Amino acid sequence: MEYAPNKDVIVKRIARIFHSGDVVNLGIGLPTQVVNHVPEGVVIILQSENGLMGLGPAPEKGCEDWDNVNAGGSPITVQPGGCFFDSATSFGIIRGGHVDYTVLGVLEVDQEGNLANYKVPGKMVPGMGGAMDLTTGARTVICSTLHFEPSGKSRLKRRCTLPLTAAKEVDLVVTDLGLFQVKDGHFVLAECFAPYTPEWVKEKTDADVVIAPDCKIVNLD
Amino acid sequence: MEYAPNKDVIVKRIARIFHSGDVVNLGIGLPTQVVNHVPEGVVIILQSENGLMGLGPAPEKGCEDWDNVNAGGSPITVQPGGCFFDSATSFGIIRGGHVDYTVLGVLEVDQEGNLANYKVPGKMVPGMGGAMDLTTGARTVICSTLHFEPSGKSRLKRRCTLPLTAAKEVDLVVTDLGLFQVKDGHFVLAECFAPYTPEWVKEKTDADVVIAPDCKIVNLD
Amino acid sequence: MLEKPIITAQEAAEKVKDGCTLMSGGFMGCGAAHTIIQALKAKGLKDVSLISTDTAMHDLKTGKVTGIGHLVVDRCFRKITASHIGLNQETQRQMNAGETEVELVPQGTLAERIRAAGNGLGGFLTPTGIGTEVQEGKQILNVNGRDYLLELPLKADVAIVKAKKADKAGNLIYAGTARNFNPMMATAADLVIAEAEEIVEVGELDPNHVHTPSIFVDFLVKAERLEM
Amino acid sequence: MLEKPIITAQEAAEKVKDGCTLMSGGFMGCGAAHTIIQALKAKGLKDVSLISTDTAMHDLKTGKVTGIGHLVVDRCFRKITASHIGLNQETQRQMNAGETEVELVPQGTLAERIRAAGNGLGGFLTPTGIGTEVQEGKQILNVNGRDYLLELPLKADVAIVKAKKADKAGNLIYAGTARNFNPMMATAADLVIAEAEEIVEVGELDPNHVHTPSIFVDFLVKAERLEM
Repeated sequence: MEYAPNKDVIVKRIARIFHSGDVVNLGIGLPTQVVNHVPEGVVIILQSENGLMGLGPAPEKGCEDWDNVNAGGSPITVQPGGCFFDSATSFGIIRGGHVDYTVLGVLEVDQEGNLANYKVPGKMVPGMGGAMDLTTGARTVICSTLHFEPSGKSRLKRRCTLPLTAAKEVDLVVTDLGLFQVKDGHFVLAECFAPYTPEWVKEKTDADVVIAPDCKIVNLD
Repeated sequence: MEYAPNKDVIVKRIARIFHSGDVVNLGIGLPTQVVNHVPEGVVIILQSENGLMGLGPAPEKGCEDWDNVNAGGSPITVQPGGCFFDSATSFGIIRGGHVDYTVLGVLEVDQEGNLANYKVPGKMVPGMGGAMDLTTGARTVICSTLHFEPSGKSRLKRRCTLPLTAAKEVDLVVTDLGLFQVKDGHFVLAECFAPYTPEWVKEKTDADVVIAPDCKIVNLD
Repeated sequence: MLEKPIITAQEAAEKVKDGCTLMSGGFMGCGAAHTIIQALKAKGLKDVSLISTDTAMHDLKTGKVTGIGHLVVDRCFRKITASHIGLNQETQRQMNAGETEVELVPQGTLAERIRAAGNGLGGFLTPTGIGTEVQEGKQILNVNGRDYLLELPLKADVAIVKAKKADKAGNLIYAGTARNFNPMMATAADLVIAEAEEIVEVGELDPNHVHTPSIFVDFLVKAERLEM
Repeated sequence: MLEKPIITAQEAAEKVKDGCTLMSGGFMGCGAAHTIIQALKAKGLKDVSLISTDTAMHDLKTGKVTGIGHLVVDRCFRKITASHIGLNQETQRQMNAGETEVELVPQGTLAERIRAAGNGLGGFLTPTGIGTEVQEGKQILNVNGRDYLLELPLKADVAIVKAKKADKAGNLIYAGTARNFNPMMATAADLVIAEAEEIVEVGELDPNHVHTPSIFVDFLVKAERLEM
């Protein structure tokens, strides 16, 4: 079996997790693209940790309002029925369990549910921003990542080696190979994305993977 | 010397303590009347702990807006430049030291700066309301009280016997006999109100009173 | 933005179960959900644990009752957590007679405990209550030379709050001092029912002026009774 | 209501002393007091300890700098307390070279620490950071079976905040996501200078829509530079 990185299947699969009314925070980068794949008829509410409920699409060029930006500092619009608040309130919403899903990027994620995504000591220290509060506070923590590093190593680990963003907070990991639940100290492969096979995924992952008895093969193309 | 209770001198004297720009919280009852005696030209800002900065006078009869009440539940107006906030913010303002003066009523106050004004066990238990936060948080705590109980006993004590509203928080006590500072475990009589004499006040007070070397006789009529 | 169900006060009252913990906004009746309170009174409620800044008013002489005081008079509560009960003589009577458990909490501490529950904090350190009966049974921590009480979060099964305006998504705007405890309570209960004097279409409220974001509100009720 | 002095950005900059602790509102430059920041840059500032959610942007390739990033580039800070410095390459360079001390704080914890200082709390318990490097050196308390970090208040000598509208008394209204850290910072500094795009007469703002009450603001500056 040959592996070709495919970010599309990751965001497509995550976008199908939500139900109407869910409050969702999408991290910068890959997670942001999830919003483009939410099925028609499903109305989610996007929270932006810099102080907004009801994040809308980017404005047309020339229509930017620089008082309205997302957590990456890019201009955004507001959905009808959205509202603004200060950062203490915003993280009160996050920490208080009022955000249903947070979707984050990954440097490493391990079978205990630990996530490392904010720091490579000595190399890259951007700071945790809101990621630690989001992983601690959101009801369901979804990690989105290509299954393999450019070097070919699996990003799903037995044990993270980088400084942690969150300890034992990860619920789901969606890669371009499949959807994994974190459970009892291992990854449970609940869905395997075609054309890969559960056995191949298990073999290529440098962590303890249990193939769920009802593991489905899903085609997301 | 004969004693006649006189609430007017208490509120008149307290009203002269403030400077323009001071943020003041006036308790229900006697303290509320202080506002009527603030000298012309002195502009204070009244805070109401139920969520208002810039408390104005009571509305004319028939003009009550029942969304706007004071901490006693009576209808009020708002000064131009006033604003509303929730109770957490209101007590953040109080606890955070942003209220310059709080003026409260007294059941007992002692020479250590302890105040009891919210509870007579078994008899009267209204609850502390905002009084504990106000005495802890306001920069200067002023107690306003007739000097004597109806029984003739001094309300200024060596040691409070009732449950405390605040421990060692009282700065000033203004009675109808004089103005007292709480200092180093005793009351310092800084001003004596005519027609009383400092010696008479000291003798009649059931607490350690030191007459300030520069104690003034003040006529407030 | 999805719209929230607009229900009757009677339907709202049915959602408040006997034995639950109930938060009610309002300060001496100002900013209380009077329509829902009357429906709760009509329904009859038992064994509820109430969290409210006060129990509004009940004057034994005149018989005048306001706000949540109506439910006190009907003996709906097994426990009342409040900062002030001084203007409700019936609450005091029930407390002194041992009929109702009353826990008195400093008003600022009460507001902050509710906020802590809604904001996912495990507690906070306040100087309020140090050296008083309020400190009994609580942990005291010294930070930078000053003593503080560790106060814990306070949450509820249901909160009834009262707004001036709501949009159909559930965003709320309060008026004047009727705001008081309502915004914190809306964050700290599993089920939040908001009574509003006016319910407008989604998009009609200025997003800069919303006090309670829509996501906190589960059901809307149109206010029909405004007096205290 | 008394009016607050309206001063120039240069006069404001003079009030920010070398060696002080400075809070600056804004998120990636959005909602920062750009006019005052430029005056601080012109004045030259030394040895300041900065508290800010981030250090805005500085791109080494394009040379583009925004918000408080202008002062980072000028080496005004001996210490930076922030949640994110990822978009300012100069901050990272100074940190890695040991030229500037950088303390990274989770964004929600940072907001709450500033609020705690302004609200007179001695600290608060948060689950954020448990099991990470953030817990190092901090007290862990267990409440109802869950571990929390005790986080302490954070205050400053001076805060510069940015509002959309102010009245002459100092009441502030923010716009959109430009609100961010500004309201908390306005409560947590000894001296608060507010830059506003528009300054109106006392009484022109709706008292229900004020975000920062006037009593927190010491001086007003009319905004002249709006770009990030």
